[in-house]
Amino acid sequence: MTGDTRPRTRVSLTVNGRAVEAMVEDRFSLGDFLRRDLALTGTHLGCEHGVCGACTVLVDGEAVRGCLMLAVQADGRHVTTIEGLADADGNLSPLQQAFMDHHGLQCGFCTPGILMTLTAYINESPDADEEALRDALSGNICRCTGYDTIVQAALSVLKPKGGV
Amino acid sequence: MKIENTLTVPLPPADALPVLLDIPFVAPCLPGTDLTREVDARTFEGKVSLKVGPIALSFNGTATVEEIDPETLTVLVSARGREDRGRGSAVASVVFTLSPEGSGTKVSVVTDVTLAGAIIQYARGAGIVTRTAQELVDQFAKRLAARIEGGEAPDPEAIRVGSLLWKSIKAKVTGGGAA
Amino acid sequence: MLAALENARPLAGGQSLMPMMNLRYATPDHLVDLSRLAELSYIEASSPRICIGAMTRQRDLMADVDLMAACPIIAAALRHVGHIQTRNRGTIGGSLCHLDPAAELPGMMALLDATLTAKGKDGERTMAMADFPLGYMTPNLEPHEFLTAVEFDAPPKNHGWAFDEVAERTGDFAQAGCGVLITFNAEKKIDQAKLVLIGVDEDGPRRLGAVETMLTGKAPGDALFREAGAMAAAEPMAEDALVTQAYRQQIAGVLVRRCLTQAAGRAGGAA
Amino acid sequence: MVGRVFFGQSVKRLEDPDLLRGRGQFLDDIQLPGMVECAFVRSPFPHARVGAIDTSDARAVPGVIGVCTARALPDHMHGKRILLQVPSPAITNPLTQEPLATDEVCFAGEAVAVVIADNRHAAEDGAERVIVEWEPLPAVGNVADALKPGAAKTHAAMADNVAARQALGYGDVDAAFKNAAHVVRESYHTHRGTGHPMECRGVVADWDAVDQRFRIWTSTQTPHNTQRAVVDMFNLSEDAVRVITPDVGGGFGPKNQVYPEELVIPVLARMLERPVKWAEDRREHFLTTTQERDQLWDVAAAVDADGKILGIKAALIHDAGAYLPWGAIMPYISASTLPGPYVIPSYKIDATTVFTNMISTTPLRGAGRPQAVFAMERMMDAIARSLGLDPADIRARNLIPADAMPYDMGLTYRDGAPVKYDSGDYPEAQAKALHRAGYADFPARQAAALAEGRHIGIGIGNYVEGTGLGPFEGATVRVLTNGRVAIYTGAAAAGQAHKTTLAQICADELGITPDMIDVTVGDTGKMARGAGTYASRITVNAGSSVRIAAGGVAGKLKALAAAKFQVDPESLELLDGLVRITGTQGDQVSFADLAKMTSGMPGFVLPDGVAPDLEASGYFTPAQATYSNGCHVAEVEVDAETGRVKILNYVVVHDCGNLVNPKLVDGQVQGGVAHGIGNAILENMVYDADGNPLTTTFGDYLMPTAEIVPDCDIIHMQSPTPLNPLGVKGAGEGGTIPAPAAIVAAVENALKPFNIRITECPIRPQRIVQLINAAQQNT
Repeated sequence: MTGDTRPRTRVSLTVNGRAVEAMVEDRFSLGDFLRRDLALTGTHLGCEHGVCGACTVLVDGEAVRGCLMLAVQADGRHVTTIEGLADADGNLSPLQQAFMDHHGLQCGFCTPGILMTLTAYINESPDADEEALRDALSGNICRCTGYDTIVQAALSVLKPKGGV
Repeated sequence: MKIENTLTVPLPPADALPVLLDIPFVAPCLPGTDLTREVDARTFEGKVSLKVGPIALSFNGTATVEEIDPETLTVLVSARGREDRGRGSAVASVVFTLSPEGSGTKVSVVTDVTLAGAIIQYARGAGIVTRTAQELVDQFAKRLAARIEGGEAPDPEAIRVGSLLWKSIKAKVTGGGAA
Repeated sequence: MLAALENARPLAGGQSLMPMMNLRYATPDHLVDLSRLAELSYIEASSPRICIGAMTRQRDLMADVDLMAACPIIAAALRHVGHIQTRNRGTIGGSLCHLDPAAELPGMMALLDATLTAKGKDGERTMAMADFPLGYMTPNLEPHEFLTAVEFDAPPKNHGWAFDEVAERTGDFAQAGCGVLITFNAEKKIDQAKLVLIGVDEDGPRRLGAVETMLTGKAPGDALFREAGAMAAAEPMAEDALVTQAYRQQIAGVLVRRCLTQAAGRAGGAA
Repeated sequence: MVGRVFFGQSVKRLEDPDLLRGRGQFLDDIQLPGMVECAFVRSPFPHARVGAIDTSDARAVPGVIGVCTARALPDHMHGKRILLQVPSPAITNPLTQEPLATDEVCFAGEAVAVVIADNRHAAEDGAERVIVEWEPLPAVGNVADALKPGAAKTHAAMADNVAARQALGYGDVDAAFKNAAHVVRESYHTHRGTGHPMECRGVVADWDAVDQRFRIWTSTQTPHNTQRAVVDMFNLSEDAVRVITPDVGGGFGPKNQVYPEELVIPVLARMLERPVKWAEDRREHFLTTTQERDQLWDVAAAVDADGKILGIKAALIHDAGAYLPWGAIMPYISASTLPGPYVIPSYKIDATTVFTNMISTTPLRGAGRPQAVFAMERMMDAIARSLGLDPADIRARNLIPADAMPYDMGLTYRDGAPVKYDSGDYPEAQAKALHRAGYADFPARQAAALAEGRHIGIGIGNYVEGTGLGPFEGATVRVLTNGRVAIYTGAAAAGQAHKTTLAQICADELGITPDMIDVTVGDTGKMARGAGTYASRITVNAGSSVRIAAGGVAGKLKALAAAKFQVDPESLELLDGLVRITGTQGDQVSFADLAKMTSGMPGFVLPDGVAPDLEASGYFTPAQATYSNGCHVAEVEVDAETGRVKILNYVVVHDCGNLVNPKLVDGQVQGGVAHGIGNAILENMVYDADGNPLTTTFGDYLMPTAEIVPDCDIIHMQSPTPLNPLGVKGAGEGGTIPAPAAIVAAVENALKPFNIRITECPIRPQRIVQLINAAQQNT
């Protein structure tokens, strides 16, 4: 192999509360960067054309597709991934716990993206009803569950009394 | 995909036939075409560049005069190309059939294009790919007729198929009205 | 920078270009990231002339209270644009320049007779939305140019509006979509009707001028709106591997009728 | 806590704590030192001859390490094809794929070369620059064309496109048709779709040059099949090939195949002497992962004056795609599933399997059954229509009564045993479903809706499903010296929560909680033999084998403790990791201590008749398949102007025998219905007439999303099977199987005023509008 000419750029950002500085290949998506350079493999790539939602992460608290954003565009941003949802002691977030209680997952591949989508959505719309939740979930595909247990898990967190 | 066109040229068939066999003369009439190498008298290498919306495609390949039948005044040209970045392949056969029309010649051009690969594995784009191919062949026929008539070389630049289509659609909508 | 680079493309929110790059359909050598141009992200919707920066995100358009009050159809259309995750990144300028035949925002700009401002190496120029699409996903922009802003007159205060589309799932590309703005005069006749179809023409949104003319001055009603739907359904429409022209024509006609009915119901001074 | 039982409880899943934290280990998460990555060069043409391949440009791409073509593979691989998984005498042309195509490619996406680079991005750059001289050949792009005279040939060297012929039947069909009061005939067409697990396929291989053995990680449902195929391709001993499944992000059938990449990646690892990874992307998945469901049916029913079926005659053309990796099983299953829950006195079916220039078809959730159930249930509706009877009534008249169980249908199943329904109450299942769906007052609701201009409809789908297929599955249960219990089984998991289910079964045998059990699934290094996860067979087979193995370990624990305490083993009980004398606070010994003693502790002497190590293995070999059944009732609303369908209500009555974990079964059913909804109204893998795939993104191939799939109302009936010690039947596919039939029937029923007939699925809005328009033009 002679002279590697693949362009790289220095980025500095915060990932799950930790400052990260790295040289990243310009063409890497944020998802590529998280998985390949930071070994945060909880963010999954399911289609890489922006439909399945498995790669959803939070950028400055908002849900975005990890496959449709370049890593260099995350420079200076705060990124949260599935690895950052549980607290420092490893306790599951209420939403994660609700997924466990309701069997909100089967194979678990789409689950990180769904948890990130719902985490942001519930934060922004704590009064959402089931129809709104299903609409918010329309950008995440799950092939295993048929969605019902996912919706029930999310509703249990939304409802003041049903929450965990 | 079969695309049929006719053009008329102001030469009798016997004179029109050699013109069609002159690939360096004919090829540039296909918009975006650039001949790069003459392999032999009947085989040429070249490049066809075009743009379908945001997608710039560039096919490298060869064109060969396969058959000339002076009896039936038929010429068969085959062409095949591969998109530079492997996004597709194209294989085309073009049959020119000449027949006298008045003092000139009517040339029927039947182009059979087989496209394969990523460029056509996209259902929503199927309409535009068909339209683009049709438009390219239509343009080819028009430019060839013009070249034979006027002699000047056509604009070699890769066309933006979209802009050509815009005009044709506008004409269709304003002129044609409701279908 | 765009002018200096070979095969360069501006990247706005990336929600349309990135999938094409990931699928290796689009292969630019350079991307110029516009998302850092904070000055291109703004919404001025409190005056009769609404101005929106090209890098304003779809999310922000949906959330803007003034825009919602002045021109609610935009938020209604945006509900059909992709999903939360893409609207969080996707911009109005990016959607306009990508010019997908089924895209809602180009349709809205066509409906609102917006004026677009582009900036390039020779400075700024403006153009009507009607002159912006040159053909299939081909905006009227030179390689060195990018959009900076769109502006349009807020529809009259008592206007009626409706947007609807047919897609098999939420967020899918519309097989056809329709937007309607309508106002009535003192006699409760249609003062002005504007209609746009999306997803039916490969070259961009299609305004239904003849239908608009036909409607003007008439009293609203089911028969009239059926006639409008039939006119729309008679237009030539695109066909692809999955959706035939005939189906597009049928659903476009249905959407026109339904949207006119809904818009008329919402308009002040309606019959 | 005595008497605590986990079997039958909805315990939380053991899989979840890692998966919820992003700590799953899926294939693409594996990183080995020095690992390189791959991209394949794939045919753009559905059918072509492969000419010269120029790799020079590709080799110059930054990051590219090498390029390999079929001719560059080791000699022993030349001319060799992938092992046929399910041979059968019915197969006339048992053709499987080459690891890399040498001379001819037969579907768009078939690989001819592979580029190795330091990352996937660079490998794809390289693949773009490999220049192949293709000579396109005529192609078969449609199952309907394959048998036409003068049809193109899928494989240039074959005389025709026939891959297999099968004929099944019993009774005197001709007499039945002669004596029939009514004969009803219809043709049906079901279209291709695929499984689309959210995780695509992938392979990592590592060659240990010191030990001369492979470690292969692959995202598969069937690691032992992969092992067999690798052993066959490389002429190795099984000990030299360890196949490991990491966490698998969904399977649904297509991951039970052995794919070319599972042979190419290992050979590259051996040639390069470094670990190699290939992770399929979604576009490749659309092109190269197997699909299913394209079938053409002609069905005729002979019916007596009372609406009782006298006989069925059917012909079936099944689309195999380009190759036969899994043999001709699906058409056989289709043919043997058609009669379903009904008394069919005579039956005759001819099934022809044909090659086409599209990716091969292999079992996909339901495996030939959704099509057969669609054909049979549509025929039931056609008979009802033709006789002027209610669709529920015509079914009730023909359902096998409960007291006829066990019921010998008269056919031989794919496992060679007779199709003998073991248990179930089919009439009761339908009655319960109709009751819950409010079927009796539906006509009133329908009329009321119609008065408002709304079109609502209801449809029924009954089915019987052979599950829990053999030949066997095995499990080893071992008590570890730290007191925890380990289960090893060859059965790979892909989201079904095998670990949880098997731990529940084991926990009850050993008197411990499931969280004390660690389950290792799908590792051929840990369990030498296995079949895999398909045919809804794991709870039946692996579950039963865990019960047997755990029982063996329990016996050993008691024997050891009995020797230690000098008591009768019968007087001992197992509780919370201890063996103790029943009912007393007396002597007790922990599992951990017993495990240490038996693990080779110097000075410890094993009691007579007790083998070393606290371990036992069990294999369960079922005598025949066990038959699950159910009834689905769908209620839909159709926008007759646009053709859009909304599912308003969905009732499932489901009988899979005893339930190990009801919530897990509900999840399988609900998820299965979602897949069935896709098959009914959304998912269609479209090819053009030449075999070019057109729907190759999730934007064009529509998967069901959260706003499409309703919350199913699931009712469990439990008819335990006598065929296994747990009384369980398979549950993984029943949600999918009757869904297209029920939903399409509901759509048709909703459009009753237009008098249309729907004989295909999926049925999409455009097609609904076309059918309505056509019907209106005819009137």
